[in-house]
Amino acid sequence: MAEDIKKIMFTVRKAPHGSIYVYEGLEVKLIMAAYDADISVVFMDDGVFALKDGQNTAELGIKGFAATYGVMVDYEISKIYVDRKSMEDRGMTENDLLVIGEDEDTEEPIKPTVIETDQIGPMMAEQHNILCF
Amino acid sequence: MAEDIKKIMFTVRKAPHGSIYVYEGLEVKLIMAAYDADISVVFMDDGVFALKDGQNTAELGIKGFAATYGVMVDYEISKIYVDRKSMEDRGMTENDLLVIGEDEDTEEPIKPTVIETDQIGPMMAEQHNILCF
Amino acid sequence: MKLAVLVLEGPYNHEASDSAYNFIQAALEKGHEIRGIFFYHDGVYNVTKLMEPPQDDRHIANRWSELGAKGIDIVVCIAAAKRRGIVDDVLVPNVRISGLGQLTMMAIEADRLVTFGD
Amino acid sequence: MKLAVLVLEGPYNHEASDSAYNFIQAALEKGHEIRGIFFYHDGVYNVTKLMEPPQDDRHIANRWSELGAKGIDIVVCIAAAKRRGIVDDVLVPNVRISGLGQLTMMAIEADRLVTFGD
Amino acid sequence: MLHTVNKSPFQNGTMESCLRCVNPGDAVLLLEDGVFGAVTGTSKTALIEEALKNAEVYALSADLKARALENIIPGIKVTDYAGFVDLVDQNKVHSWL
Amino acid sequence: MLHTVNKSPFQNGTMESCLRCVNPGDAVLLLEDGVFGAVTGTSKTALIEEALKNAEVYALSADLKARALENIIPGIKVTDYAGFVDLVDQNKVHSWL
Repeated sequence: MAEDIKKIMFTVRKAPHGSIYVYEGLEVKLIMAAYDADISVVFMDDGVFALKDGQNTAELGIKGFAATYGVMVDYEISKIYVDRKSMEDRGMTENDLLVIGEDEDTEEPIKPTVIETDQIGPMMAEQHNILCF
Repeated sequence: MAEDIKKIMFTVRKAPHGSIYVYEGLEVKLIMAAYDADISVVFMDDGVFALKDGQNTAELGIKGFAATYGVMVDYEISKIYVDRKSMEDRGMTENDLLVIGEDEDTEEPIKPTVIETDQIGPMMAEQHNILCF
Repeated sequence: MKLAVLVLEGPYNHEASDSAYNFIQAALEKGHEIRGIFFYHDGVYNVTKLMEPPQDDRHIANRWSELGAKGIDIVVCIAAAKRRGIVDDVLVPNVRISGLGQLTMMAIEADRLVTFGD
Repeated sequence: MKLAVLVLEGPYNHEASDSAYNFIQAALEKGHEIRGIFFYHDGVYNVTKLMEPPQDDRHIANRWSELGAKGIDIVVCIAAAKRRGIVDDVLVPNVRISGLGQLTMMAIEADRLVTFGD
Repeated sequence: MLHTVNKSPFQNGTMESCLRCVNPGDAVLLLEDGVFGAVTGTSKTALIEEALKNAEVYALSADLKARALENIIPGIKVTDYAGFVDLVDQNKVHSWL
Repeated sequence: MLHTVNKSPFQNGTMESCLRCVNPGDAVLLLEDGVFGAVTGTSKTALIEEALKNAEVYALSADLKARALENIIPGIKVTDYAGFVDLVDQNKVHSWL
């Protein structure tokens, strides 16, 4: 990757559906992916709920967006991390996570990468800029 | 008080200044006081910060409203309660509370009445309607 | 029962507006009377006709307007609306701007007042 | 430094808008360059000329417009604005509606991007 | 009394504040992000289990489905908007915003 | 790194989440309702005292005055918007919204 490519991180810390932050935040990620930037996304705190498989907003009468997460890898957003501690507090395991795309060669489903909380601070420190939604 | 006077309670649970809920909520109380209703206001959780004496928003450049609380009794809103537990958690004592008016006869300053958390549920149960802001 | 509903958050941004709408629909289906719907705080943004959501999404202002067309009194607080730029010119039909006295009357006259907000 | 500011909440309703303004004023006084200000989520409500706050209160939209008059690029997200009824007709002067690509460029080109929201 | 809670208990103290004020026999309805409190095996499960000894706890089905929440704490009653209306019909209500 | 926190720690978990991710030597700025965390003698004081062993903690004066907060935890530095700008100049920033 060229040296002048800027590293941009997104943190997703809010729950999905209760507010539009996660939904409109996703729109930013998709647009930004089209530019020359090295994008990573960290889901932590209530943001981990956004990655839960099987969300269905039909009965609420609002648009869902879990399907869009399912093709994040196609948008070349593949550095997707989820905080283990946040998941554990919320009774979630890796099995609960939705698929974010599939491997080009093997067609194996790709899931977000589970990380430890103490990895997040150092990851933040090496970014050019960080957005929170 | 006539039997058909409805009891309306307000709960104030949000911190002042960070959002407009407390400020615009105060406007509702002042208007409602002009109608035939038996009004009480309970400050709890971060809402107790709204009753802190000495607030000064000049440096923020926003309008304050602590002065209006100072004349609540003049608006005939005198049933003002504050939850002791919420104050204690936040390092507040009765001395920190602002004055909400003065006694008509003695001109003694009147402060909000400190109550215990277990009084709040029963007070709620006897209301006609309860508004939260 | 005679029901009043208070909405404190703006459309799309918070689920409150959707919850209120779904709740009111269910109450109407059960034959309850809606004494009124009052928009306060950012709730006043719910009824601007200028909103243009994506084609495949719900149109929140039009939904409220349709409830108003059924004869439900839908009131936007004038003080909250002025501060936020919601004026008569931008309202959807069947909605009116008025004062907090209207909320007071709803709180007194309705058997139940349910609040949706953040 | 070259600074960009992202505002995610509406005026008056949340302190975010005031914090952002006070922060930007302080940055200007120190001679920093403002690469741009971007309004997203309910932040788009910050720049409607229809707002009419009480006489003794600050006029948030006019404040932003004055910053725009100084040459600072102030951008409102078109997708967020359409959904919420913020259109060209209601904008204060010196502010423009554009796409999220503008936010992307700010995030890449500014040395620092500071976000104010809820 | 009906108490409604619409905030995630993992990020916000509202559910705990509400449960401190619940009278014996009151009903608590979890809706919007409040339904995250309805799940078993989380750091907040014990709080709701304790509340269930004293109160009726409901969770709104539309919000549960939107969030793909399935392992609901035994004793919590899942209800829909019609059930929400009935709860309001039967009780005075306080929305813990 | 500069971390900004704008939520009351009494109602919201954001301050605790932030403090879990602070690197040694990082700066934390409390602003808006976040300044409620800067006060001594509260149920959250110990949390900030612990953070002070590892990080610089600042609180925004305009927000402290608006809320009449005076008994600030020793070690916290009170700063103004100009100081906030300097902190941003010197550090990458993450806003914990």
